[in-house]
Amino acid sequence: MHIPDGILPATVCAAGYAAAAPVTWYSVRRINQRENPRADIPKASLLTAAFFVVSWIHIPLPPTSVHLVLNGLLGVVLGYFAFPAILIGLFFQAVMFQHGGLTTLGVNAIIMGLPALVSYYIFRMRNILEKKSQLITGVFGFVAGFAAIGISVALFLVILLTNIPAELDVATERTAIYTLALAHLPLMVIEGVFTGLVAVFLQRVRPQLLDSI
Amino acid sequence: MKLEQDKYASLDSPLHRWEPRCKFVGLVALIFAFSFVRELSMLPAMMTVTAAIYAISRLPVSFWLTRLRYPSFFLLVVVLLLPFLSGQTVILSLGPLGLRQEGLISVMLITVRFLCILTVGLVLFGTAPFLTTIKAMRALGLPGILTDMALLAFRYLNELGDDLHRMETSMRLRGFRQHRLSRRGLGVLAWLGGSILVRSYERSEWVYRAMIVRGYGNAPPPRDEFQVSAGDVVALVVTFLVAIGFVAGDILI
Amino acid sequence: MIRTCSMKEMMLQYGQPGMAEPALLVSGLWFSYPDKRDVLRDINLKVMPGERVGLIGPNGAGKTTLFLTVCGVLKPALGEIMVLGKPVLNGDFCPEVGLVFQNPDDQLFCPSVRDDVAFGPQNMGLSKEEVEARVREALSVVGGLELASRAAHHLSEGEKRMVSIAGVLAMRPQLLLYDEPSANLDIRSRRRLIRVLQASKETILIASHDLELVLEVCNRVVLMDEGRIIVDGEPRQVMADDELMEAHGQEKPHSLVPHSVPHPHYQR
Amino acid sequence: MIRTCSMKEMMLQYGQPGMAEPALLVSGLWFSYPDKRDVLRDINLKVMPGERVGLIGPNGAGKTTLFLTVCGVLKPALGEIMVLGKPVLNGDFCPEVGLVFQNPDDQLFCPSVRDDVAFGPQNMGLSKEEVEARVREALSVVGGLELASRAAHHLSEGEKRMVSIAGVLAMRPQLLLYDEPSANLDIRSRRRLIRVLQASKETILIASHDLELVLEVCNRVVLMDEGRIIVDGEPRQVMADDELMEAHGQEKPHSLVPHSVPHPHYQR
Ligand SMILES: Nc1ncnc2c1ncn2[C@@H]1O[C@H](COP(=O)(O)OP(=O)(O)OP(=O)(O)O)[C@@H](O)[C@H]1O
Ligand SMILES: Nc1ncnc2c1ncn2[C@@H]1O[C@H](COP(=O)(O)OP(=O)(O)OP(=O)(O)O)[C@@H](O)[C@H]1O
Ligand SMILES: [Mg+2]
Ligand SMILES: [Mg+2]
Repeated sequence: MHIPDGILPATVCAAGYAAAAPVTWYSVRRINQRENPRADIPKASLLTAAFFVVSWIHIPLPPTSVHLVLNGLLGVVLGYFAFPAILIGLFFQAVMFQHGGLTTLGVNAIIMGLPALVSYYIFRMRNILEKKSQLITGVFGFVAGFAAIGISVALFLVILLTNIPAELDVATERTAIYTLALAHLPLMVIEGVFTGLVAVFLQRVRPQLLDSI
Repeated sequence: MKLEQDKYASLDSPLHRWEPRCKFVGLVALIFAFSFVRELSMLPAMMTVTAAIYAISRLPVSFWLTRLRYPSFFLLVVVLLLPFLSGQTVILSLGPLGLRQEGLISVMLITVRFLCILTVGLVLFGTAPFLTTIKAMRALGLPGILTDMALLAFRYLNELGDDLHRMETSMRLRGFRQHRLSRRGLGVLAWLGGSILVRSYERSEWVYRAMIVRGYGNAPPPRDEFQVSAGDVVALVVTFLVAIGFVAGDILI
Repeated sequence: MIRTCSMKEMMLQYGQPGMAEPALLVSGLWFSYPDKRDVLRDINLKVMPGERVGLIGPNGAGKTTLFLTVCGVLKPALGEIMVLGKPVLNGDFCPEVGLVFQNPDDQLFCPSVRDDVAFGPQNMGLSKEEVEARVREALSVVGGLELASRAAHHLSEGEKRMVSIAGVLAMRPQLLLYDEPSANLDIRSRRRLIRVLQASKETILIASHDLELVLEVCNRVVLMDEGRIIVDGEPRQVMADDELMEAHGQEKPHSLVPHSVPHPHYQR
Repeated sequence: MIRTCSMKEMMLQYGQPGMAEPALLVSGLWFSYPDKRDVLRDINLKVMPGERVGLIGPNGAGKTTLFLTVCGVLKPALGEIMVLGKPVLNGDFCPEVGLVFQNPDDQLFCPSVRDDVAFGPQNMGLSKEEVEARVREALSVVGGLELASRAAHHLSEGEKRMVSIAGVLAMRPQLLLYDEPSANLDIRSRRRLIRVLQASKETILIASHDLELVLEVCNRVVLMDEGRIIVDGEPRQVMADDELMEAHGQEKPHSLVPHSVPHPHYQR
């Protein structure tokens, strides 16, 4: 779900960078406001690498298998570090696997990163509740994961289809977006369930991971 | 999995010798100029410049071909779909489908732009150790948090990848098979993913301790000293001119 | 008796008709990684049921690689592997062979110890009661019954080792492969491990740099170097051969040195 | 002479005026983790320059925790730590103390060997030339000069250990703390490590389960258990005390057992 080089007009690429810059700046500022920002850097870095690795796990979805995007989980675990983490992850992917692209890095960071921040806010609402049972954690995890990937898919399709040089009429375009989004529904559900399950696992085994950063 | 980024980083060529900061700025400018191109008539020039750069870099063609494997799926989709979707001028009808001229033109534009950008990107990151390039980006003013994170994440990527590989092997040896999507299967994979997160979190605590014991943050990070020669600057100016040429040419034509 | 190992000799030694089926029979095994050639070169090995074989050799000798081929994870370039008379096919799940990894963290990924020990039996399709029975049995063998409901990530190193062994035992393998089982253990946990190994009835292979442990547990030792089997014989005899041991980066274990020797250290 | 350790005694023993400043002086040290109380209880320890002290004790005795407090990573609840006469303050960077971590992977966080060894000196604010000189010096001490441009994750276990030691040596610490330095090493690399340790001129503390190593390198041994120092004395004497060793989960090393003893193992 990464937009490659060459397909978007230069203006859109530039707009992507222009949008990603302030979000990065804001995230870095929030990180620097902590009492000891340095202490979290190794944590965030290793978790960034870990997310990269976890996204290599094959999830069977006959007849093929899929890789998860996990930007919702990333937001849940990393909070404000999520945006820089995604930026770095996308950069590695572009450079090492030619997945995504250098000119589209900003656009892709927005597509993946903004929803991650949204899911961070969603999951943080869990803190309002007194009791954090596994069920509650699971439900919040599901919603966070589902919402993040859902928003990503929507952003991706809108940006791609409105910029593709096909002169489609508005109605066709809208239908295409709806159909393609619907086709992603199973993937969104799997992402949500997976995010919920991991959140429950973390709460059982290392609850600090869910509220440390 | 192996990261083969640095396989040809120690070859010797003008591009390998180009000062990393100048190279970064120059080639990135060129990449963006390429993404600006919308005129068919600019494509030959673009391909010539790209081919010249790749030739000068002395990177083997096999490297380029292996790197193309991943994104070729995307190219295929574009090539197969766009000519039928885009434009009005049907030049060939195949039953209900019409091959359209505008679509073919945009396929060519997209494909060439894509390949040229990818190739220049390969040269940019393939002609110096990846770390040197990141340090050059730091020297160019990328925020410290981002470079520190990138360097650390890069360092542990292999380590964690090996962890995952061993864990998957141990699961397989205990009979875990994942042919179908099942509730239990997804749960087990979530445990696997969660375990990777927990392991890296715990390791990060030790890494942090090891860092502060050796004075992390005590002194500002060293200024990476890159030596800029006159030749580096000339190459940068030339690349800039080429990049401007593409943008101007595209606007004027 | 120390001898360089050849297939013919082994055949003569064990291969008479009427003898029990070998637990493991490896013949003419060659293996290469894509980026490293000939990591195993013509390995021939026959292990009879009930034997306890120590596999020693320097880093990179190919011990771990041999284990991974034996349990079907890696596909040999040449050669054959038979476990209890059945050929091991690459990629097949073979519950007769159990592998205990060097790092228990690679093996413990379930949220609780019970889940983890039950993982193998569940994958074998056993009933719920049967799984539960296997879990209790395996945990009691390693003395870890009271750990069942703990989270695996919170155990001490020694406990983790015991649980990871239980996870393999619960599948009732006939042939057990231990990769550096005493790594990272303190003296008490190591002693407990030695007891468990000594009491086990399965056929076992132990790859280890801990020669004292091999000496205490094994009745046969195989020395590997650079992908070959150099020697195969009685542990005390092999390890007492200074020249051989030093040539392959080993040291005679202290327990085989007849007298307490003075060590060069500063005396206050 | 085996003795339980008390501050007064130590003062009497070393504390006369005119003697050199102790390299390390720990007095009345208590430490708790948020979720684990009294991990260190009233630790008193005085180490003179040039001494080589082995720190032994079962898992969880508090050896690693003691090291982390000594180098200022953890803040003690009570007590004082002086290194070369200067108090160690929590959070302060104290290049006089070097800690070699148990797992080299944790310590080699820089992508290349050269970057890693240079990390400490750079943070000390040294000039570029000085840093480069230190890197060469430290790498040559451990015999790893040719590794400089390699990536950290492609090294063998033994090489990783040597590079992580070089990274600490490059800061020229007066006091070196080694946490289980022989863990995961094969016999050849362990021997190389012992040579490096024996040749080092700094004051060193070594926490280890490898008693043979402690015996070869150290001239003094401290036995810890449950956060206390149980005994402090001459290595061969402490380790020869079967009763004491067994009470604290240790085993007399084989090299101190006078004769080769038969081991209970199945004879073919
Ligand atoms: N995945 C791999 N790809 C390429 N080479 C490998 C791989 N795994 C191991 N090797 C190489 O194969 C050789 C044998 O490795 P192996 O791990 O089997 O040795 P070992 O005897 O188990 O050593 P150790 O005592 O360090 O565990 C080594 O030279 C190693 O570098
Ligand atoms: N971060 C932590 N939080 C809570 N408890 C901890 C933490 N680190 C260690 N402990 C506990 O403190 C005690 C002492 O641990 P420490 O690591 O110092 O022991 P050690 O003597 O180094 O043991 P080992 O031989 O296993 O390395 C143990 O009981 C351990 O479980
Ligand atoms: Mg091995
Ligand atoms: Mg310790």
